[in-house]
Amino acid sequence: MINKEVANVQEALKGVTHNMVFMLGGFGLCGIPENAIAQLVKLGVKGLTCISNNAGVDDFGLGLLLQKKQIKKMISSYVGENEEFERQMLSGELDVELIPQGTLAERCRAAQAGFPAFYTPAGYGTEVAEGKETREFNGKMYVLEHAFKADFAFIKAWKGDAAGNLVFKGTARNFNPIMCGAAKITVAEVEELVPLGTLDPNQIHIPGIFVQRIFQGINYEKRIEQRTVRTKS
Amino acid sequence: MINKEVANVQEALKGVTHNMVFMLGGFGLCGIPENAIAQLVKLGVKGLTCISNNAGVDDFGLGLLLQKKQIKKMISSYVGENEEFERQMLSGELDVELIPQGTLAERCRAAQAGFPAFYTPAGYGTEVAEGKETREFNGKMYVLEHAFKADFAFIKAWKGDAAGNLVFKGTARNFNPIMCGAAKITVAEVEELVPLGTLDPNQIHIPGIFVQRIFQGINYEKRIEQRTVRTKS
Amino acid sequence: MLDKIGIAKRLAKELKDGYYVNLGIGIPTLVANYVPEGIAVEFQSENGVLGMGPFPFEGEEDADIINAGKQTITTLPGASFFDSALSFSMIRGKHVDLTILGAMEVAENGDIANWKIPGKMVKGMGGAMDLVASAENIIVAMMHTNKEGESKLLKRCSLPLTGVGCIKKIVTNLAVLEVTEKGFKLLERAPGVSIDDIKNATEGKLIIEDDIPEIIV
Amino acid sequence: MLDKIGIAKRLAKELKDGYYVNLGIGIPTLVANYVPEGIAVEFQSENGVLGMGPFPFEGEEDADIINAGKQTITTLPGASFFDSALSFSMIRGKHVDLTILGAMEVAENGDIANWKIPGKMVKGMGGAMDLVASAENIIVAMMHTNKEGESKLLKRCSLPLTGVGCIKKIVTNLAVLEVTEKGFKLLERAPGVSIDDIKNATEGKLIIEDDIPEIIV
Repeated sequence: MINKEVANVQEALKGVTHNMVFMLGGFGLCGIPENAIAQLVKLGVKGLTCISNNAGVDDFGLGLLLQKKQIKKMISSYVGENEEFERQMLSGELDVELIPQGTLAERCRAAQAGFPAFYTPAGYGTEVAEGKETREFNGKMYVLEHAFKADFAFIKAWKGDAAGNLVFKGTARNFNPIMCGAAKITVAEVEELVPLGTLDPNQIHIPGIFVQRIFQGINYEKRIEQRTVRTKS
Repeated sequence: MINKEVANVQEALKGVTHNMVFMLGGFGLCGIPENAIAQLVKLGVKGLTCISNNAGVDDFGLGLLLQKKQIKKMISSYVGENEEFERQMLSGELDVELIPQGTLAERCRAAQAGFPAFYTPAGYGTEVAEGKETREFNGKMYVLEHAFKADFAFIKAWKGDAAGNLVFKGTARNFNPIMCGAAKITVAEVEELVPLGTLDPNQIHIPGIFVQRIFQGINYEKRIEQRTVRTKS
Repeated sequence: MLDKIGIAKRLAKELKDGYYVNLGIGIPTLVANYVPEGIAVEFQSENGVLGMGPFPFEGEEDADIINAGKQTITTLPGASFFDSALSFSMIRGKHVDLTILGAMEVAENGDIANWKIPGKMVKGMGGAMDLVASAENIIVAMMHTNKEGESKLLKRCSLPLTGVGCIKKIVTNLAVLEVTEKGFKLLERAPGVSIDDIKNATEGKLIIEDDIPEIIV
Repeated sequence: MLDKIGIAKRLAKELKDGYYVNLGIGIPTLVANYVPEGIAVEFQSENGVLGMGPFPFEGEEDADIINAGKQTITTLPGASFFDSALSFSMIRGKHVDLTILGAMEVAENGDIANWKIPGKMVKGMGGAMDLVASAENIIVAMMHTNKEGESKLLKRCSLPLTGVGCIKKIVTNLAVLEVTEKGFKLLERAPGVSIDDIKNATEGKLIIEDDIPEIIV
């Protein structure tokens, strides 16, 4: 077994510097790498490009990095929950590239899987396709999209082991598995680091080969963005 | 819940006719749809095109269809275990298209995922790339490959439920999950059809949306091709 | 005229037995509450869940189980969770049978705009561009006019597009319309709404053939 | 001269701590038996398993757990199973650190042929074309000459290619060679094998610089 375990978030983020490109898992605040984000704030690295489906809210998730103006560019599909984000974007402080969610997902997966480019129908005929190659297949138009390139991928998983194997829970899975191995270094934080051999080999969502560093995360807040409930009658 | 359960293999293969294109899961004899293959022999449909990583052995797997000369064309990556196959190929009775295993896998996945085409490095500079578009990305050459089109996909899973959710076991997983939803109709046979709600939603390998028909398979032989063992000392 | 609930109820009649359905944020989300008796449908949410159920009971909400609107949800027996790539495989691969989403503008050629107002509002397209570029069966649910009373059914969209020529049907507070090669074909009108009301609220070409029945919800 | 075991033992010295390794059928498979003490490696098989262990004990073989050679295997703690798409994501995405495979011919420019003899033998390429087109670190394990005594290290491959310019190193029964821009650079010679023996058995350009040490296995 190749051991990927590191002691803590400090060790896990070694090598992180200014002006890097990061991938961050999560959808909304669900399944975000809370420990890695907190450490990025502490490190104070600036000029960052962040590939993440959303940009957090004002005081949580990537919003924490936006507050400190550490992010130079966001590559996302939806950013509608963050006033500071909107302010920085409209004032021109923040560069924003909005791309369709499925394209965002597949550009991660292409990086993970060694595909340089693929054709997708999403965005054809819209400003998303401007300047991009388009092409017809079987009577339908498609846009050529390219694999992302990133320095670090920050992943949040439910369970993991020292071999780097990961299991996700519910919709906290989202972009996390497809960002694993899509950057030069993949750092996974887990709610529960379990002993080797505990995870069923048949039920591992991401094999450890895609993960370079794994650590036991701490103090998860797991904030709920839209608490919707029924009352028992 | 949308019910995909059918009573038996006869019902599951309704609509199968001559000259159709099939996808069949399995690697070697591991994870092959034994019930569907047996029924195809019974139905006597001919002129078939079969997309499958291997072609079985002389008296099992797709070899059973080859014996009866039901297959017109095989699309595979490796066919080295079948003498009747070799005879038919060399005599020109059987049309054979050999493609790299990773390309075979991704052409299935592209069909499942609605991608018309993708660029892969496999086969560049070889006869596999002859007549195909090639292209440079980041200083490396790639070949344009297209999604498969098939009428039926025949899938073998370990467990499944009436919603069509599937779980695979060990290396019997192989091509099975990525062929689900890659043909017009996906037929899954399972060793164990479990009650709805029994499978952990977190641990379903293929959601039922990719499966049109599911049935409880019978009489699995699960033949071992290369029995390699140690003796206890 | 229909209210949001009325629009949702009328949309629910578009559900057919065996449909996998993706519901957008807003009015479309309400459709899940009015599934006709006797048919089975499953709801997919593009953040990675199939087989969504109702909201959880108070105290039972789970931060790890949400829909694309970031709302806490539950799942029904037979549900599954998956990653974002497989989720869009379902959408792009045409495995989702029906998509219902909101819009800011729809044009008579089937174009839709619903993600950006240049200089004013830029929330992003989320999964909408994948949905409209992929699905065969897309219905828009929206008010017939905007807050300024201007028509949202236009000759040409003025806002940045989400997709081209992709909308087949529209259900508004005033009417049900089909997008045809000739323009918006009026199919049904809301209770208490006249043909003239609809004409006045529709900038794009409106096609009226035969009698136009009232929407039954 | 090395036998197959000797070739496997020499190849095992190419393994480094932390390597994920894909071993082809034949001699490469034997390498797993000679992993140097004190290093951790994991073996991937492209049919969908990472963390392969030894063959099962008699009676414990499982038809659902095989390697790419269709042999029954076991797995070690930390192993995982996955589908063929994810398996080739590992390979194509350069997550596998070392690939060792057999060959029928290797050319001095790094071309390899190992899947087809036109008119005679057509077994197919399996995963070999993906492996050689993707991996950065590919070693060929083979006999230096074929059954007819003809060199398998050629100026140009005569058989249909598996990949172009992709082979970096070759371990044969006679020698260890590096593929360089100038040709096959001799690195080591097998015990009891002279430089002349290697020259005679090598059709492609052979580069001999300095002293050539004997292979230690």
